[in-house]
Amino acid sequence: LVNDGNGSGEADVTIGIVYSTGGLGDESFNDMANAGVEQAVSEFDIAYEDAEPEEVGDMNEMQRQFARQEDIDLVCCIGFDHQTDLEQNAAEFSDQQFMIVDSTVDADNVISYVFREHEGSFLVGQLAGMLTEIEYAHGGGESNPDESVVGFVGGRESSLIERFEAGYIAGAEHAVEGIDVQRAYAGSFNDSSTGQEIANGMYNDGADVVYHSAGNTGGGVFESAQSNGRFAIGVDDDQSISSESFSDVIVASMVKRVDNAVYESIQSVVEDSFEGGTTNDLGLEEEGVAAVIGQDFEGELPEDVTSSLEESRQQIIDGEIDVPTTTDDS
Amino acid sequence: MSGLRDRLAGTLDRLVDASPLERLLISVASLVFALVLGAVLIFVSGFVATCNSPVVFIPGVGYGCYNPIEVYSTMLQGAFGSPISLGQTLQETTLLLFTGLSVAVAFRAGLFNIGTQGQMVLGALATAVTVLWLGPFVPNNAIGTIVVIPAGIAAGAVVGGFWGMIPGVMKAYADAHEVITTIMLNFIATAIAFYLVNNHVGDPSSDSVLTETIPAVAQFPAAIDGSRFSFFALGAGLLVAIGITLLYTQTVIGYELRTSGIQETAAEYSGVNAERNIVTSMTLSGALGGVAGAMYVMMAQYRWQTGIPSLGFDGIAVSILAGNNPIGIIPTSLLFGTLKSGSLAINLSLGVPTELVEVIQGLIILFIAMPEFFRLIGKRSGFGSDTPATSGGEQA
Amino acid sequence: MSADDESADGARPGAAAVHMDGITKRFPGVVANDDIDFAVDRGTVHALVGENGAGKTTLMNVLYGLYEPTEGSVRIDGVRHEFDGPSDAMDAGIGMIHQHFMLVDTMTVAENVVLGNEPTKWGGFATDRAQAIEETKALAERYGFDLDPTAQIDEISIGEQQRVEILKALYRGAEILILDEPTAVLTPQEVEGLFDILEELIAEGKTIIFITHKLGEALEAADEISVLRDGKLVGTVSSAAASQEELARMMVGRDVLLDLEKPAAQRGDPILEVEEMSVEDDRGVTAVSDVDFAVHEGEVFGIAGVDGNGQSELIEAITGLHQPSSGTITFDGSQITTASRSDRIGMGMAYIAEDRQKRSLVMDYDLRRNGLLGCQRLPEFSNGFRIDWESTEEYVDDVIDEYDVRPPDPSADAHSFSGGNQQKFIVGREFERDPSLVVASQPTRGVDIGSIEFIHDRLLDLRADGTAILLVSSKLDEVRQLSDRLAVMHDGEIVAVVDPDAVSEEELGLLMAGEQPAGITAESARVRGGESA
Amino acid sequence: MLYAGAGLAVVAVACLWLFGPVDASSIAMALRFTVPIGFAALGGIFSEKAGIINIGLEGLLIIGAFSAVASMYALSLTPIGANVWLAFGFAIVASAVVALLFAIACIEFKADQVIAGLAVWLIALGFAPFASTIVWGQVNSPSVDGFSKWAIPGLADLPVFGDIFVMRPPVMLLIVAGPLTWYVLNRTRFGLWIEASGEDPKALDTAGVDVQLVRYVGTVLSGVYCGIGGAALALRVGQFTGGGETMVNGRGFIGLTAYLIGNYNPIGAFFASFLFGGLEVIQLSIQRTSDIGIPTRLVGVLPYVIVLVVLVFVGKTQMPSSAGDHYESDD
Ligand SMILES: Nc1ncnc2c1ncn2[C@@H]1O[C@H](COP(=O)(O)OP(=O)(O)OP(=O)(O)O)[C@@H](O)[C@H]1O
Ligand SMILES: Nc1ncnc2c1ncn2[C@@H]1O[C@H](COP(=O)(O)OP(=O)(O)OP(=O)(O)O)[C@@H](O)[C@H]1O
Ligand SMILES: [Mg+2]
Ligand SMILES: [Mg+2]
Repeated sequence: LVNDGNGSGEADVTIGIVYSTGGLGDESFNDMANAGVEQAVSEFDIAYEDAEPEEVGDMNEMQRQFARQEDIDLVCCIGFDHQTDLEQNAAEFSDQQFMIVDSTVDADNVISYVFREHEGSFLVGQLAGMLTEIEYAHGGGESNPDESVVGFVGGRESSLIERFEAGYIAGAEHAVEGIDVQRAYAGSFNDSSTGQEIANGMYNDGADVVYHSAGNTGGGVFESAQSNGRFAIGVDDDQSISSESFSDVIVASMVKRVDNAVYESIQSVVEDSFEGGTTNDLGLEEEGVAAVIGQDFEGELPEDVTSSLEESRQQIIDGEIDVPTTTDDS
Repeated sequence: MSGLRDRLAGTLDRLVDASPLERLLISVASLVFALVLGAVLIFVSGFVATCNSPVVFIPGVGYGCYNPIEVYSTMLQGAFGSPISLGQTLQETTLLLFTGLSVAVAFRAGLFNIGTQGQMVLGALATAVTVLWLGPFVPNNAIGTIVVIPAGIAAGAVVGGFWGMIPGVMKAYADAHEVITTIMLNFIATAIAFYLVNNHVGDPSSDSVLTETIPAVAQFPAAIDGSRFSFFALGAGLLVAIGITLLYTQTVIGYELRTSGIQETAAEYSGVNAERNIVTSMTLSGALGGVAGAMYVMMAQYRWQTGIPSLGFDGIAVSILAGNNPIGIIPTSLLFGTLKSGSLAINLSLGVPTELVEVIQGLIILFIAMPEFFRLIGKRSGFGSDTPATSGGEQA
Repeated sequence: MSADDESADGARPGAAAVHMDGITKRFPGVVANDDIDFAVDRGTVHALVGENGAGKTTLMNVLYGLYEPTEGSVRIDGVRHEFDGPSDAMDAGIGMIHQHFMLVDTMTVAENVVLGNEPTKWGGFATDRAQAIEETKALAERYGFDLDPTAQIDEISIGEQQRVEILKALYRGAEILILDEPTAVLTPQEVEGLFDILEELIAEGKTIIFITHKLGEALEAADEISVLRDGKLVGTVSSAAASQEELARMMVGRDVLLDLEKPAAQRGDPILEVEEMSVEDDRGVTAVSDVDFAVHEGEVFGIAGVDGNGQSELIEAITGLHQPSSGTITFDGSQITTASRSDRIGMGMAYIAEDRQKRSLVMDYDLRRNGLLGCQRLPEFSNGFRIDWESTEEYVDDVIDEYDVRPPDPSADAHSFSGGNQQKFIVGREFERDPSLVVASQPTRGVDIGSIEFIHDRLLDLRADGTAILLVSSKLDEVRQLSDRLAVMHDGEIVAVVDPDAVSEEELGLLMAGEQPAGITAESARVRGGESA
Repeated sequence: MLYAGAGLAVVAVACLWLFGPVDASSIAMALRFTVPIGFAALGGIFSEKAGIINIGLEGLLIIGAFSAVASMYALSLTPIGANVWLAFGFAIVASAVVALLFAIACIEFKADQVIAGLAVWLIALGFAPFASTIVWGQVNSPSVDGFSKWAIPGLADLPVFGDIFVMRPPVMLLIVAGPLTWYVLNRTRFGLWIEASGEDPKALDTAGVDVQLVRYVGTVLSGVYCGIGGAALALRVGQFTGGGETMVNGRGFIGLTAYLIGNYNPIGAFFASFLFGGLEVIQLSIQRTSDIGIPTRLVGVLPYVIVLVVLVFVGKTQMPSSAGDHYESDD
């Protein structure tokens, strides 16, 4: 759909953006990307067209449709599922500029943005670990110090989601030796009711905090946190804002600045500074990922908790803590 | 369940056997009705949707975002506007041709194979794995292609055929209704394929669940550059369509397959092993589903990746709209190919959700399923009047 | 609702119980009933006869409110009625027992009896099952039926099912009972039982109309007989004054040879020899226990017996649809015990199956494709791979006109033909490829006199040409007339092989019932001995 | 077959015990999973026993789920305000209306039931996300209020299993619906008519009952039940997600298979549905509590595999002999 920044018809730059299959409204990944474009639209004189693939199978053709269009200056491909298609299409449409999020395509007309989700996940894991140890109540939730249990809910198994999981476990372990980290996958990014039941199970087993990396399935996790009076941790976006109605239980979110990535790439095109072939590997240091405290919990967390989070953040940046990217060793 | 079997077979056979002209009229009418209803849906939803360039304003109702005519014309534009989009359309057409034939083969034999989707998914995986394994051993030239592509198709056919054989056996020997079993097997197939690719045969270097890209020798030679469509694939499809027509109209085996599916007891009377024939029909149908998968991998996607489009289900619509006539499937698959490739265009340039096309396909199936609806309309409006109500079901 | 009020009120004394004036019923393309005036007096039994498609069922369906007449009116006890459906007819005291029973197999006798008029409790919400069973029992006792109200329909015999149908009608307060071909499915003994019941009902002051193809029955059981032909009422005669020949003439419009005279058998070599064969049915129960017999060229070997005494299994074993559990079958000198069905067809075995709509025809195929059924691999129809449609169509065309199949339309689907015409087509298809053995099972079931006569003639023609014929029929008169030797089956065994002309219908009836009438055994033993030599 | 169903359910509970361990919360969870499946199953029984095979149950669930959330959303924009029960009602009506249209197609226009049912599914699968995109500009709805839990007085205070009796209304409805459906089918006139209409419509017709009417009611009831099931699913989470298979995610088909396993007996169907609910709980708790990385996708298809096994080995289901068959009383 054509969205024109300032209605004034002719924009000097046009962007094509292909989302990932979760679709807009996941209140995380895709919405973040969209936020990035919207921001660019509000700041530069640009227009954009976007496409929501129903299945991965649609991505290739959507990329190509944009790539073919003369007036499109940059094609943003949101999500690792785009990688293989983009490798082929980048080669074929060598004078079209592309950007891809969450995967690397080395072609000199593609900028790649990858994130070290495990780093951010480490911090929220540590937060979860610390919260379940102490007696803490705020907003809609409270923790129970007797049991050291935290949970992780994934969408579908894949090595990307595994990075979230691995970082989270490491963080929790870092906070509490031998903590019980319950993990389960819903098998779908759209099955919120299963997400809800998984979280219910975890809270019933004494978990105080559950972190999700499951797209729409995560909605169920928040719902469950609220009805069980426990805490949850959001992903990708500051979900205490994007999912306002659950801000009283979303103690933090592992924010992944997809919006920045998209914005930057557009900016580089607008300012003719587009450097194809580069891969931006964004972690805590580059502020590509961050553990953002939920809006209701801003300044409400115990001092020592926030300070030790800051500490670990620094240690990770300094390489003193090495965060695993797979769960094999756990 | 055999009670249902006979009746279902009866109704199916009537779908097959209504006089050709009548069938044609019904198909066209269904298409028209579905498109009109779709247009209404588009227009109405246009008033709910928000957009910054409305096309109409109705006082009291508000601004409408979509103009059905524009939507359909954009669809056509998107399907045939350029050589590339034409290629895209023909590519979809080819794939639908195979899934449609897969469904039709079963239908003709009085069996309702809803499992084409699953047979295709597994067939596609078999093809990908086979050609990936075979690739390195063959010269990277036409010779290689001549070896690898047939091998890939064979692999898809075998695995798809096997997956189709399962419900065949269940129906023939345990009297389990194929509609139920094939639906179940679709879910199972998708899960198995996902598991295999994710945990075993997939490309470990990738975050997504997919196999490596198949070697160039295994890719159908593209006919139009900028598109992956291949005339060889389409040609193969057309040949299969003709072959199946001959099978069922001219050969003893075809006659026996069909009899077995429609009325098992009579088939036994005529001296054929009905059970074995039911299995054969389903296997054949499954094999075609598998070939569709092979074509998808070697012409469209160049790899197996989770989230294979629902070509199998679309195949049901394609086949039914063609009255399950293999030749009729040629135009209907072109029609659905147009809808599919046009759907991207309406989504991109008008923001109309692609799901619209699914709704329209569903409507087409619905209308096709009730020929009586049009007969009545026919009667009301005078022409095509009293066709005696030999609608089998109510036989005294 | 109890039986005896309802239709009585408003009744005009002296008026006929049923009076149909100028009934005409048109269907697309057919005039099923053509200006029929039809009256039945209260307390009498009235028989309705006529060929297939004569309009009997249609006329009764009109009376029962299933069909609305195109023209004409119906009076019950002199009161004019416009029936919008069976329920209206029931309210007027009419009950109908259809040609094919209208019973739900999965429900019990009582449930079927009360269906639609269930006694209820708790303000009509729940059915009162206890009361339903009570009422059914009471009603059954009153008319002297022995029926278990709690038995499930598919567990009871045809005869019992028919009684349930009658109870159903009575429960709804039927004063006038219509029975469509009630005896077609019954054994001689059961038929007697039915006629006793009818008398019982007449004694209770009911009025009865029954449709039949069997003129003998009509004469025996009815007070008056009406004859339909081509939708018109040919006439009504009192059974006292009428003869079979006369009735037949009225029905067909010409003279009919009721008992055909058949030339003496030219008995040749044995074609089919069955030795110590036993067959188990699908449930593994022994249905046929070691039977021996042989069928010779140029003879008709008949098998009589009450349905379900192993005839079907015997036939299926011979035709190759079912493997015998022991024993041997020899056909034309060669062992075929394990030969496939298609081999047997190839060797010249023709088969008219008892259930034509399930076996011998594909109901959704047109006659052309049905003509190929079973022949598809024979050289004159295909080369084993490619079908020779040309010769198939020729074949079908002359079957259609040789055997006078109506309508003569090879492209019409089988299910659009009447049973009689379906049967003529099948007979034609099987006979025309001059087989050396014909296995004919119930070849004339539910077929009208004209067609029956025709089929019988063809059978005898084949016999004259030296074809061996194995005939199974539950119609006694048929097997007796046609057979040269007649085997009687009871409980899976051949209890006797008799000379049909030498035994009476009663003796056969006893044999079929499993008893040994004096004098029969010797006879059969002789014939048998003649066999095993 | 009923025993097969019950037996399997016992197995389920036994497994819960092994892996759970079975406690109030896991049983309560299994019940919650059972709700959409169970209602689809019970609804399916009504229409198929009446003679109309309804393989569109999945589609009806989707309609129910979507319209529940859509109604909540719409209501919140009106002065009435978002009222869960009102939305629940609208969802039931919406699904029932679709079922009615399906019935009209099958009865009035003699549609092939299987194909028409398939169409219902495909249409719903396309329409729900389509409408979401139109209304909310995305396939997923924003979150709305859902049902809140009720504690059953007395029972809820039981020592160990008390938690089971703190449930959302739909769960209670399901627990009532099972036996109630059985009663209606086996002990009322209507039940008798339903059976006759599916087994031998002509017999029912000649007994003076309007077969078509019975079939309409049966089919619409399947819509009502699916409306409840779908709405319950969506109003539990308070969101409709329309991506992929939508949030219904095959539950309608599992329901279909549940009543086959239960052999058209509502109680059997209920137990079979509960079995599937239990299996889900088991595989999730195995995931949660053990480190053995079981392939969830494979465990996820267990229900389907079980159905195939049951269809083949446990025995043939006694499908109503006139199901799938048009009926037209002459004249
Ligand atoms: N439902 C129908 N639709 C169209 N035509 C019909 C229908 N029922 C009967 N007919 C026509 O009416 C004629 C009379 O049929 P009917 O069944 O009354 O004959 P019948 O005397 O009962 O034959 P049978 O002795 O075989 O029962 C038939 O020849 C048939 O062509
Ligand atoms: N629904 C229908 N539509 C059209 N024709 C019908 C229908 N039902 C019956 N007929 C016609 O009515 C005629 C008699 O039908 P019916 O079923 O009464 O045959 P029947 O009584 O079984 O005859 P028979 O005694 O020879 O078996 C047949 O020719 C058939 O074509
Ligand atoms: Mg704790
Ligand atoms: Mg009749």
